[in-house]
Amino acid sequence: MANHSTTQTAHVQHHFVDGDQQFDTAKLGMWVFLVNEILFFGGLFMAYIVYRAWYPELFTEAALELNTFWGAVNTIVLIGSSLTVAMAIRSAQKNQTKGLKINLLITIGLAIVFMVIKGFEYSHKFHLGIFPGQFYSYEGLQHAQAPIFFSIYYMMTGIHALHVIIGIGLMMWIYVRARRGEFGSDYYTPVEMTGLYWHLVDLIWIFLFPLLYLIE
Amino acid sequence: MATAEASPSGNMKTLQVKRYKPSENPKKTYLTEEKGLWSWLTTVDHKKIGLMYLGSVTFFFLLGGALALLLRTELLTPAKTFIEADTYNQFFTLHGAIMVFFVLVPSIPAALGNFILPMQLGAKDVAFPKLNLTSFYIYVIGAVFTFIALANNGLDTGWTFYTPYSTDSTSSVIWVTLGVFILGFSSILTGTNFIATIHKMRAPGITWGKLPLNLWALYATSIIQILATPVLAITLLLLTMERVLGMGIFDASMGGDPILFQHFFWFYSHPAVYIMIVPGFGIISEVITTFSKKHIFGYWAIALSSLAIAFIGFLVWGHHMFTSGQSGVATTIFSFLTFLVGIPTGIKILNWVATLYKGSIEMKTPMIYVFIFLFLFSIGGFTGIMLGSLAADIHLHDTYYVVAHFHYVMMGGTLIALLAGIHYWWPKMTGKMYNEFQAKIGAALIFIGFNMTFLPQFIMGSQGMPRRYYNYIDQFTIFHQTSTLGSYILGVGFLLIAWYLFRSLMSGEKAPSNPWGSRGLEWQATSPPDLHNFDHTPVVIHGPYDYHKPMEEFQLGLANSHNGHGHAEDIDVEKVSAH
Amino acid sequence: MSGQNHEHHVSSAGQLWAVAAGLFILTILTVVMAKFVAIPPPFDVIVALSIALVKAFLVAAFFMNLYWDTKFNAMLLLMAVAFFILMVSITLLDMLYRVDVVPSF
Amino acid sequence: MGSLFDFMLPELKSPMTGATTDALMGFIHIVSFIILAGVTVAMIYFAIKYRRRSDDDKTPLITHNNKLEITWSVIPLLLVFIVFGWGYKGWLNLKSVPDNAYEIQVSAYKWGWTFSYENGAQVGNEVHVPAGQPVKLVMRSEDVIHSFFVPDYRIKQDVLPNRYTYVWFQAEEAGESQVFCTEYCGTSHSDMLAKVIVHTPEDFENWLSEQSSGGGGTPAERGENLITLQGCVTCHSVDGSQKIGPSFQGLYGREETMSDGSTITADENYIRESILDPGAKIVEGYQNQMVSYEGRLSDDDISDIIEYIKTLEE
Repeated sequence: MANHSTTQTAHVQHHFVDGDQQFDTAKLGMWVFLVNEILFFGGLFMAYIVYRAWYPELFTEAALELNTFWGAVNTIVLIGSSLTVAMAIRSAQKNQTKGLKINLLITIGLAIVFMVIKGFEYSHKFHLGIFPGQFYSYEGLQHAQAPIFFSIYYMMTGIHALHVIIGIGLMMWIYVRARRGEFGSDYYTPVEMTGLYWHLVDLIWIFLFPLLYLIE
Repeated sequence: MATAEASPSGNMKTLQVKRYKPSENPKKTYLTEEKGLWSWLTTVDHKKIGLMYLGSVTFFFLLGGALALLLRTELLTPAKTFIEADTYNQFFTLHGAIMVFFVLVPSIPAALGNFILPMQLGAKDVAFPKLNLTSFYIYVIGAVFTFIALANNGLDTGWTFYTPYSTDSTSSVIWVTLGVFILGFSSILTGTNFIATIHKMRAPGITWGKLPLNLWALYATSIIQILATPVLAITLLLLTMERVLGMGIFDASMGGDPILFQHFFWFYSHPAVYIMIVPGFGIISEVITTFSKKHIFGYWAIALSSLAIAFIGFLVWGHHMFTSGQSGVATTIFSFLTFLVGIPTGIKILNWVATLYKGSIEMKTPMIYVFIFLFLFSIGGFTGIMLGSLAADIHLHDTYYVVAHFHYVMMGGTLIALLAGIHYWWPKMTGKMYNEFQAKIGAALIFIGFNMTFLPQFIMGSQGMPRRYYNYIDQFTIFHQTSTLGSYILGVGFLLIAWYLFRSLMSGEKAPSNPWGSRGLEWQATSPPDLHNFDHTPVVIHGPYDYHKPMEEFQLGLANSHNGHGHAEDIDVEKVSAH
Repeated sequence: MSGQNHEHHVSSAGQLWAVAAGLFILTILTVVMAKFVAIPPPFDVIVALSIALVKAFLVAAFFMNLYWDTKFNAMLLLMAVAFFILMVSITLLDMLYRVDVVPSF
Repeated sequence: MGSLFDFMLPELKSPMTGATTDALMGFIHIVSFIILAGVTVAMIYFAIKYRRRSDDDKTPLITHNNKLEITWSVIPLLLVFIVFGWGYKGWLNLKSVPDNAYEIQVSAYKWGWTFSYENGAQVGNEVHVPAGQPVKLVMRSEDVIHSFFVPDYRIKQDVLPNRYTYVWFQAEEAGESQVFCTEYCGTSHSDMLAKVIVHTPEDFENWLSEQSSGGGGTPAERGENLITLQGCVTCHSVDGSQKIGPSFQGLYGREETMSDGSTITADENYIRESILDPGAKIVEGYQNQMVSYEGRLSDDDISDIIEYIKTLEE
């Protein structure tokens, strides 16, 4: 709004007064976007809750097919990556470009570990014939509605995994920009926004893990 | 720093302000500063993006409208008039899907809202201009997907995609659901952008109590957009997966439930109705005050009722499902809550009528549309009460009564409000005036054609004529024929509007900066506005409806805030207290 | 506009590590509770979800900085959760009560 | 006024189900018309009385009036409460089937209706009913969702593929009424019509006995065959004796306590569910040892079995 400002610097876009306004606006926008994400996953949670209420014994039996150990490992991995993202933001705030880059790399690494474990879980299930919906052909669990549970399982974890992949992409982009030295204590908005996104991905998993793997 | 002190949330601050009178017919405007197709396609200017949306919405409206005329022509006679049943089913599906997803949802917020919102805030642009352009291209990609479906088997499920019909249908359901899925992100991003903009980009002095009602309406709309649209996205994704993988969640034979789909769908699609109508309310508030030259009656009642509608609108979706076999408990609660949403709507109507009292009313075209709106939308509202009451809805559900009801609300409401808005802001957007006489003829044709089309539908609906019928029994012939005739008049009306607006664009008289004498902030910019809207930072001392105060007190800006390409006439310097 | 929080909160490394440690412990706790402690239903669900809620609070408040941020952002998060609960609970009113009970009027 | 409503609504032929609807619609129409006329007249009156006389017109500053706001919030609120209560009452009546209702099974498919009678008679797209007696239609769909609508009776109910829904009506005089399908179901949706043909009770009895009973006897007879053929009787007795599963005798309409403590009245939907998904609801004191009969029994078979179970009274 004001067209003049003494604190104008390169990263402040023309329609903002100063960097603070830009940062606050971006953060608000990001939170509004996260509200979307929550309701987007909310739809899946609703399908979960409805069918769990309808077929409770199915969910008990089917949860046994999921590997709690690897689920728990993945939870730890994701929480660890949340920690490193938070550390990355802290590094940026303190002008420590090296720390920022290292933390980003660890985060990307942990995210990839998460995806690899997820991949093993999926391929194990595919091997058994646990496919979603009408392709379900597993002999070990012959509940009439078993395909519904695994449809919900694959949708929830699949869309979550898609978010992890998008997160990896974002983090690589941030890393490249960090290498160019674009971030520092006066400007780290994209780091913070990516961090918020990544924490949300973690947040969703925190609920997915007990609901899918633990309840029996 | 003056800018920091000018925080609207701050306490009383003394600002250095100057009087800036907008210059008439400026040479450099957002339309002339950058030229050529490429400058439009790559622009991040909210005004150009708004106009691109307006263009796309108009295109889709003409497409959807043409489909409607074809449908009405087919219904001239029972059985086949000129198209087959399958074609007819595809046409009404596309008419519905195009009008809802491609016209009504983006019409006011994305087209007019994009243009007007930053100007009413005194901002240079929306909070995230690049995101704004991205939303437009997402809209385009969504449209492309839908066109692929059109070229490839079409779509015959009805715009509601009810399972299990949509999972069995042989038409290209997946292309359309993906198209609408993508489109949803456009809507989400626009909503996100507007909320951030309204919160963080207000010019010095614009407190929440001085926010134009148009922005309160857009704010309420944005809240619905961000809360409801993601659920549509997941619904359509689940439906797509149901078709691809046979997921079973909505499939009765696998233990799923088709009614659950309806819950998913209406959780978005009922609030979506308010995404369509609430921004219309905003336009009505702006136009009615300008042309009565009078302070709005019940500012807070109107502002807060928008938010109330947005909230209660989330709790009533089950009234689309009274006959579906949902549980009696749910039916009862949904019916009760449905009536509650009628109250804030009624409050708005009565406040607008009260605004007219002792005003100085000038019946220019936008004002005529406001009167048409108040009449048609009231009918839409009352028939909504009818449909909300359980016993009556059992009889009327899925008949032409419902069709007439939502056309009175969506067309008589949203579209008439959009026309009011287009005529109201046309001089600001284009810098040209339109032919007032032709515009009034156009409004009259629309009013007559509309009522002739849809009033008979109320009667045949309560006589029992079901909707989505290709064939009908003979007793309904006379109603259908009247309705078809009315739709032709309506079509002529829209063509006339297109014609004189096109003429205005080509050779219209040059518009003054404030042709209607409005106190709104957007009218303190030049017509058409500068690339950055204002050549100074506007300072707002009075509310947007303070018609009892002289115009000069609305033409203020921060002293020394030229942005280089401004050319305001400095009149004098005052010291003003802003809070 | 701006002006409320010129100083962005910078968490100390110790704080972040403490939060993460808490999250790790809670993860192990929830697995132990589910796998090795026999809790009768429905309390197993309640325990698992309570632990998940505590973890979610830790992430949102400290990793996502809501604890130090403007209250409006926290309100947005709560609003999302509230609307999710509304959506589910109203849908359940149908899904769980399908057998028509006809109360007297 | 009365003739106006006759113009709006078709002649009411089932006052037991439609009288409330008609009265309510009349009430809403009148009240709406009065308010609409008031608003419109006020608008036009203001537009003329306060038309702009010069560009320098001064308007008074009237910002709000809380008393007025409360008035025009509370009065409509009371009105809509009346409308809600009235509509709810009418709807409860539509949902409460009289005990002596004559039952007909309805099967909807793309694009037609089949009506089955207790004696095995099956009729397509024509439902014959006796006058002066409540008739209950128990409906299911073979494919997608359909909806059964008779404007003359003011009744409508969606017909679903996964459970039974029902409507009832009572036609008072012999005659005909139109049935529409009102849930969009594809190409010939608009031709998915049927007629309700109302006979005097004597004519109805004659008509019914004239109908040759369908293949293999009445639905109940076919059901009796089926439960022997499918081996149901190995676990479920028909004479009330205790076997692996609950006895069929007196099952229909019985209140059963489930293993999770809830109680359920055994109706069509419950029996159908127990056949297709035996584990869904287990009666207290029994184990889930039954396999699903999905794919082994057609929907018609299940309806026949239910009909047979209904005949097994205690």
